[in-house]
Amino acid sequence: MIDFEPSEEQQLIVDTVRQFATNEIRKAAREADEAAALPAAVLERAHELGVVSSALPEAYGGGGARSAVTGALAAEELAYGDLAIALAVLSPTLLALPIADFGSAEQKKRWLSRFAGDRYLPGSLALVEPAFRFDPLHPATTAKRDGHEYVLDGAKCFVPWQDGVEAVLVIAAEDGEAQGFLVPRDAPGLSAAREKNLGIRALPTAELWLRGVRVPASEKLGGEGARGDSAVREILNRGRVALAACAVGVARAAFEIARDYAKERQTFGAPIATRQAIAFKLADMAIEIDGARLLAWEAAWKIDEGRDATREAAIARHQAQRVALEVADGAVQVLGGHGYIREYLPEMHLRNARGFCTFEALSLV
Amino acid sequence: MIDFEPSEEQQLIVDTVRQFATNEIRKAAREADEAAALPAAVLERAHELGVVSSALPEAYGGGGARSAVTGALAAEELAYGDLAIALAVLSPTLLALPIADFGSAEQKKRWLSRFAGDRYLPGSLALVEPAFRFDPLHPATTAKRDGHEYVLDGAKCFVPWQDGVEAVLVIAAEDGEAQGFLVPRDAPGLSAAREKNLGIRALPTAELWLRGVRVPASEKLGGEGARGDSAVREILNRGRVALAACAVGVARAAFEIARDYAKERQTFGAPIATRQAIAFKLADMAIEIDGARLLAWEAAWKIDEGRDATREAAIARHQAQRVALEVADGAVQVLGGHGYIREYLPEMHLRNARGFCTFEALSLV
Amino acid sequence: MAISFEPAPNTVAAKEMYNRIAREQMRPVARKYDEQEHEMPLEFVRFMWEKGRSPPGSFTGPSDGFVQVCVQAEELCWGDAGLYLRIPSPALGGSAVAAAGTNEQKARFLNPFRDGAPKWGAMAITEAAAGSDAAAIQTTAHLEGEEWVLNGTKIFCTSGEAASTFDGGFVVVWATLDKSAGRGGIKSFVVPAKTPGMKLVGLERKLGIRASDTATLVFENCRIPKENLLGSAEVKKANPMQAGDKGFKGAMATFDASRPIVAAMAVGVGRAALDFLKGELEREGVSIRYDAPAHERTAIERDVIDMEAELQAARLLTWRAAKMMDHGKRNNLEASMAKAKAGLVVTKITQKAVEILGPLGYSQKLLAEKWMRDAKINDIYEGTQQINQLIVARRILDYSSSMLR
Amino acid sequence: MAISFEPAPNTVAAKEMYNRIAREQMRPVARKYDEQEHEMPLEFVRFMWEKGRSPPGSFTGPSDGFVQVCVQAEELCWGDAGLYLRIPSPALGGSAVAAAGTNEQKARFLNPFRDGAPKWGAMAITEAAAGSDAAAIQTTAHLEGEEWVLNGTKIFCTSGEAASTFDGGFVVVWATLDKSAGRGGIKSFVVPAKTPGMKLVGLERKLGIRASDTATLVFENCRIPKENLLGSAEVKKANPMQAGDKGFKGAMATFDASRPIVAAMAVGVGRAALDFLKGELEREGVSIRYDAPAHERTAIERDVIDMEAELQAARLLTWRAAKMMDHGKRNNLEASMAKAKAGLVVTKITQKAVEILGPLGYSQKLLAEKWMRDAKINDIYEGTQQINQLIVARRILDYSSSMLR
Repeated sequence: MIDFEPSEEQQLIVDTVRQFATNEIRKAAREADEAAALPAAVLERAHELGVVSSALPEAYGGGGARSAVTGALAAEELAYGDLAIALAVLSPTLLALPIADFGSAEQKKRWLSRFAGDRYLPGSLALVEPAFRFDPLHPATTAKRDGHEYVLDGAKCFVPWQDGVEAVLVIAAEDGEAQGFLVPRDAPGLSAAREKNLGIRALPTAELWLRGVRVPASEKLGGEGARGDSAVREILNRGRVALAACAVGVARAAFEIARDYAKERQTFGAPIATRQAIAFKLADMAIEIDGARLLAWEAAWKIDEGRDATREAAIARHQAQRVALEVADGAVQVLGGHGYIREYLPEMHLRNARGFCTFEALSLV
Repeated sequence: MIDFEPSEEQQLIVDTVRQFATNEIRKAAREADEAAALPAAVLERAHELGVVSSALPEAYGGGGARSAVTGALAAEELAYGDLAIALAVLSPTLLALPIADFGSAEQKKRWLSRFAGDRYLPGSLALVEPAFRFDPLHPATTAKRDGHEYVLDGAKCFVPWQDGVEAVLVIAAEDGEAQGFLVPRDAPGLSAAREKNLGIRALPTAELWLRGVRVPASEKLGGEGARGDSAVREILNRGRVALAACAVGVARAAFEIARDYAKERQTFGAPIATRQAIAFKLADMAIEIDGARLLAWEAAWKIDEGRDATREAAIARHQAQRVALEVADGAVQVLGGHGYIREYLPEMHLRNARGFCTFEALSLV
Repeated sequence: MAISFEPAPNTVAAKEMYNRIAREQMRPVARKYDEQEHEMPLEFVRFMWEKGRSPPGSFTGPSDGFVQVCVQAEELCWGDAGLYLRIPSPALGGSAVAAAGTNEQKARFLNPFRDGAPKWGAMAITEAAAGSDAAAIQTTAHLEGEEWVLNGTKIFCTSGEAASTFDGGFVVVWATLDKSAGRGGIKSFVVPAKTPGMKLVGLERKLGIRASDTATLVFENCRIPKENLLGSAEVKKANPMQAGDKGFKGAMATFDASRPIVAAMAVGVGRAALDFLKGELEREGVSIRYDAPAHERTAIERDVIDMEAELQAARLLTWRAAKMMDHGKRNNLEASMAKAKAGLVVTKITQKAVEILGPLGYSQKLLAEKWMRDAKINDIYEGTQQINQLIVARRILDYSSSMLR
Repeated sequence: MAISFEPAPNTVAAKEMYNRIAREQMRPVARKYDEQEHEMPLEFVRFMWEKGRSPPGSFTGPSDGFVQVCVQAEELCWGDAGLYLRIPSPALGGSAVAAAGTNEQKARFLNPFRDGAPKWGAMAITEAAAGSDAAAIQTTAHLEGEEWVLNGTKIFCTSGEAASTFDGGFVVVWATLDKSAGRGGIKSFVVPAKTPGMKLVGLERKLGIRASDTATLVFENCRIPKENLLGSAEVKKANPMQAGDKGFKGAMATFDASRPIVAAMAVGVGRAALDFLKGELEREGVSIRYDAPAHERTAIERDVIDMEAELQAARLLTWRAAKMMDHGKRNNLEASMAKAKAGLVVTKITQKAVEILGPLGYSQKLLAEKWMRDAKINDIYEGTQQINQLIVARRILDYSSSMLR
C-alpha cells in the first residue's frame, strides 16, 4: 500500500538525527567552513549515534538495519545540519556499503567490523574525474591486469580524504568496464592534493593521481575475477539518492532561515513575510522541497525493493539539485545584504547547493 | 553611435501602424479567430498604408525605403493588433522580398510591380515540413533537374495560403542545398489542405504536397543556374527577426490587457495590481518585453548593415518566443477565470505565442 | 505504517479499468467534443452513469483509500479532462453536502444519484466581483416564512447547466445572509434542479475543457425550503473559521478534500502529453538516457527528464495530501501544495510538449495542442495558483488570512 | 537619431583600453585579493589612480556618452568586480554631490580627486533596521550652532573604510532631521574622512567581491560644518518626491544615474563567466550551432544560447537606460529595468557556468566559482531585485509608493 509515513523506528532515527544536527552539527558549521576543517568531536559523537553502523550486517557487529529509505531520511537530517559535516559523518558508507553489498568474504571480514567498531573510521571513494567529458560509467582512469596485480592509472577529484582514511575505493575501467579497486592510502604511485572548492569546504577532498599504482588482484571489489560493472551502477544510484536527500536537507535549512528572517525583518512597519513577493517565494520553496523529498524517497524505496532505480535516482537527483540551488539562492535573496555576508548561513548553503549538479557518490544510502 | 531612438520617419510609421492596429486590426481579431477567416477589408486598408510596398524598390513602384529595422518596428505594431492578421498583412513579403533581394531581372519585373500595385496581393512561402526532424537548411523536399525543368517532391506545412495567392516560393534541396522555386498555385501535382492549428487560426495556412511538380528552370529564385543557398539563409534570418518582432508585439498586447485588468479588478477592497505577486509579475513582463525588442532590433540592424546576422537572429527569436509565451501565459493567469474564456483575448495570445518556437519565415523584414 | 510506493492490488486494478475507459470511451471522442463545444456527450455520459451504478465487485480488499480516488481521476483525465468533468455525479456540490450536510440532507440530495437517469451536482461560488475573495459575495439569501429566497448571479459554475437542468440534480449556492458580516454571513444552500427562479443565462466559450459546461446562473427570487441550508443559519461576525459553524468552514473543508483530486486531474492531463511525447520520440528513434553524463545530454533529453521529475513530484505531493485524509490528518497545507504544484507543472509540461513536437505539436490533427489548452484551467480553477500559494504561505508562516492576503 | 548598435570609435578605443587593464592589472591578482579579504590592493589602486589622473588624449570626437561609461564598467568588472569597487574615485558619494550639491560643494569635495594621493568617496544609507525602507532611517542630524551633529550606525557601506580613512575622501551620510516627517525629513550630509566622531567599527566578510571593503560606520556626535548638507534643510512633510527639494529627490536621482552603471558591472561579471565557458567549450571541441534545428540541439548548446540571449538583453536594457540620460530623458523606469534584469541574469549565468564546467567549475583553481560568488551581489545591492521590480511596477501601473509597496 502506498504510504508516506516513516515507520516508528525510522521516525525515531529522524528525530534523533535532527536533534543532533540542530544542536551539534549546525553549531559547528560556520567555523568548520571558514577553517576548512572538520569538527572531530562531532564526527565521533555521530558515530556513537550509529548512523552508519546501524546499517552494516549484524555478522560484523553492525545493526543489520539496512534500508536506503532510512539512509535517505538520515542523510537529509544530517545535511540539514551542515552538508560538509554530513558528508564526513557518512563517508564510511563509501567503503563499507559497497563492500557489504559486493565485497568478497575476505574484504567484508577485513573491513566491516572496523567500520562497525567503537571508533569512527572515515571512508573514501574516487569516482569523479577532473575533466569536462567525465562519464562515471566510462572513467578515463584505467585498471590493467598484470600478473597477480592490477595497475591503475588516472586522475580523480572530489575524493573525500579525511585524516584517518586508510583506503579508497577507486573506480577504474578494466577493458572498458567500470570496476572498483581497494587502494591503500599509502600505495606507491598514489598522490593526493587537497582541493579548494566553492563549497563543502570543511570536508577535506583531494585531487588524486594514480601513476602505475599496483594492487593485488584480490583487492578488486568482490575479489579476483569479480565483474563489478553492476556494482558501479548500484554505487551511482545509491550515491544519487544520497545526494538528493542531502540536497533536500540543505534546501530545508536555507528555507527555514529565510522563513524565520522574513517573519522577523520589518520594513515599512510590517514583517517582509507579509509581502506577497516574499511570502510566495517561501511558499514555492516549501512546495519544491517536499516534492523533491518524495522523489528521493521513491528512488530509495525502489533500491530497497531490489529493482532498477536508475531512472528514479537520476530524476530525484536532477530535481533535488535544482531545488537546492533555487532555494538557497532564494534564501540569500530574502536576507538581502545579510544573505551576502558570512555572518549568516545562506551564502554557505548557496555554495554547497551548487555542487549537487556535479557531485557523484559523496555518500551512499 | 549607439542609439535606441527610431528616426522621425520610423516613428511616424510606428505611430501610424499602431493606430491602425489598435483601431482596425484589434477590433477584428476575435471574430477572425473564431471564424478562422481573415477580414478582407482590413487587409486592403493595410495595403493602402503601404506597410509592405514602401519597402519595395522604387523602380517597380515601391517606396524604396527598405530597412529590416523599420520592418521589425512595423511587424511589432501589426502583431500588437493581432498576429494572424499581421501575418496576412505581411504575407506579400514572403514572395516580394526574396525576389527583390535575389530574384532574376525577369522575376523582379514580373512580380514586384504587382506587389507594389494598388491592390493587396498575398504572398506565400513553403519552408517548414511536417516532420519532427525538420531542418530548414536541409529540407526533405527535393528539386531535381530534368532538362529545362525542375521536378519538386515533398510535403510542407504552415504555408500561408490565402485566397488570391498566385504563387508560392518553395524551399527544396537541390543536390543537398536549399534553394527557392517559384511555383504557381495551380501547378499540376501541387495540392493543398487547409490546416487547423492551435493558433493563428484566422490566417489560412495549408499543408502542401508536391508530387512531381514541374517548373521551368527559370523559375528558380534568381533564375536558371543561380545558387540559392545563401538566399535561404537570408530568408531564415529575416524571417526570424520578423518572428521576434511579432512575438514582442503579441507579448505587449497580452501585457497591456493584464496590466489594465489588474488595475481594474478588485479583491479584498483593492485592485489586484496592488498585490506584489501581480505587480511584480507585470514588472517582469515589461522588462522582458523591452529586452526582447532590443534583441530583435539589433538583429535587424545587423541585417541592414549587410553583416551575418545568423547568431543575432537566432538569439532574438529564441528570447522573444520564450518571452511571448511567458507573458501570454502570465496574462491568462492575471485574468484568472476571465483569462480562460474566449470573451477576453489573453487565451488567444497564449495560443498564438506558443507557435513562435516552431514557426519559420511566416513573414520577412 | 511505512514509506511505500507499491500500490495496493485494488489500485492497480482500478487504474487498469479506468485507463481502459479512457482509451476506449474518451480518447476517440475527445476531439469531437472539443470542436462541438457545449454539446452533451450523451453516449459517454450514459456509459459512465451505468458504470457508476454497477461498481465492479473486484475492488474489495486492501485499498489505497483516497489515493485510489486520485488514481482514478488521473486515468480519466489522461483520457480527457473536459469529458471527465461531464461525468454525471454530485461532484463538488456533493462534497459540500457530504462535508456540511445533516444525515437527512445527505440522504435527500445524494441518494437520488444511486439510480434513475444521469444526474449532476454543482457548486456555485464565483461572482463577477467575487473570485478568490469569497467574502465579497453579493448573492443574498433571506428567509421568508419557511423558505430561503436567493438573489444574485453566479459565474464559472462547472456543470451548472447539467445540474440545474436535469431532474434530481442540484446546485450548492454560496450566498450571504448579511453582507456586513463578511465571511461570517456566508452560507451555502442547496438549490434543486429546475427550481423556479434559477436560470441558466450563458455558457462560457473557453480555451480548453470545452466538453465541460461552465455556466452562468441567475437567481431571481429563487425560493428553496428552509431545510436546504447547509449548516447553521447563525451569523458569526467574529472569525467564522474558528466558530465551529459547518457553513463556511465546511465549505472550505470541501476544498481540502477536492484539491488533491483536482491536482490528480492535472497530473492526468500532464501525463497524457508526456506519454504521447515519449511515444513519438521513440518512434523517431530518440531515446532518453537517464544516466548520460551532462555534457552528452540533448536539449530534448533534459526537457523530458525535467518533465518527468516535475510530473512525478506533483503526483507524489498529490498522493501525500490524499493519504493524509486516510490517516485523518488535516491536509490543508499539503492539499494546496499539491494543487499549486500540479497546476503549474501541467501547464508547463503541455506547453513544452507542443514545442518539442514542432509542427505536429501545433496542429489540431493531434491532441497535444488540446492538452495544452485543457491544462491551463488547472492553474486557475479550484483556487488559482496564487490562492494556493497564499494558503501555503499562511500555513508555513503561521499567519492568519488577515495578516497575509 | 536612428536605431544603431555601432559603437562610436571612442567607445571601441575605451573598451580596448579598459579590457587591457582588466586582463593585465586585474585578472592576475583577482584570486589573491579574493583570498586575502580586506587587504588593500595597493599596486592596483595606485595604477588606477595614476591612470585616472592622466586621461588618454585619444578619447575625443563623437562619443556614446553615458553608454561609454557603461562599457568601461563592464570591461573592468569583466576583469574583477571586487577590484573595480576598490578603484579610488568619489563613487556613489560623488554622484550624490554632483546631483544635489551646490557648485561650491562640488568644488570643495570633488576637486581633491583631481590630484594628490588616491582618495575614495562613499555613500552611507543602509542601517540595521532600514534597508530598502529609507524612510526608516534612524541616524539623526541636528544643528548646533554652525555645525550638524550626526548620530547613528550605518552598515553595508561600500568603500566605507577607504572613504573614512584616507585624506580627501568623504562619506555621504543619509540622516533624518525629523523622524516624524518620514522621507521628508531625510537629508544627506558630506562627512570628510577622519572627521572625529566617525568610526570604522567593522568590515563585512562576504560571499564575493571580497576585494571591496564593506564597512560598518558609527557616528557619535560627529560634527560637520553647516555647509556640508546637500540640498535644503527644510523638512517637507507632504510628498518629498514632488517637493523640489534636492535632498531626498537628488539622492534618488543618484540611483537613476548609478543603476545603469551597476547593471553594466553585472553584465561584465556575466560576460567573464560566459567568455570563459565558451573558451573552455571550444577547447573541448564543443561548438555552439546557433542555427541547429531544435531536435539536434544539445543541452549545453541551448544553455549557452540562453545565456547569450539573456546577457545581451541585459546589456541592451542597460545601454538604453544610459542613452536616455544622454538624451536628457527621465530614465527612472528604464534604469530599474536594467538593474533588475542584469542582477538576475548575471546570477543565473554564473551559476549555470559553474554547472556546465563540472568539477572544474566548482574548483577554486579557476575563477568560475568566484564569478558566481561575485555575481550575486548584483541581485542585492543598489536596490535589490525586489526593490527594482517594485519601482518598475509602480511606473508601469502609475502607482505611487504608498499605493504599491
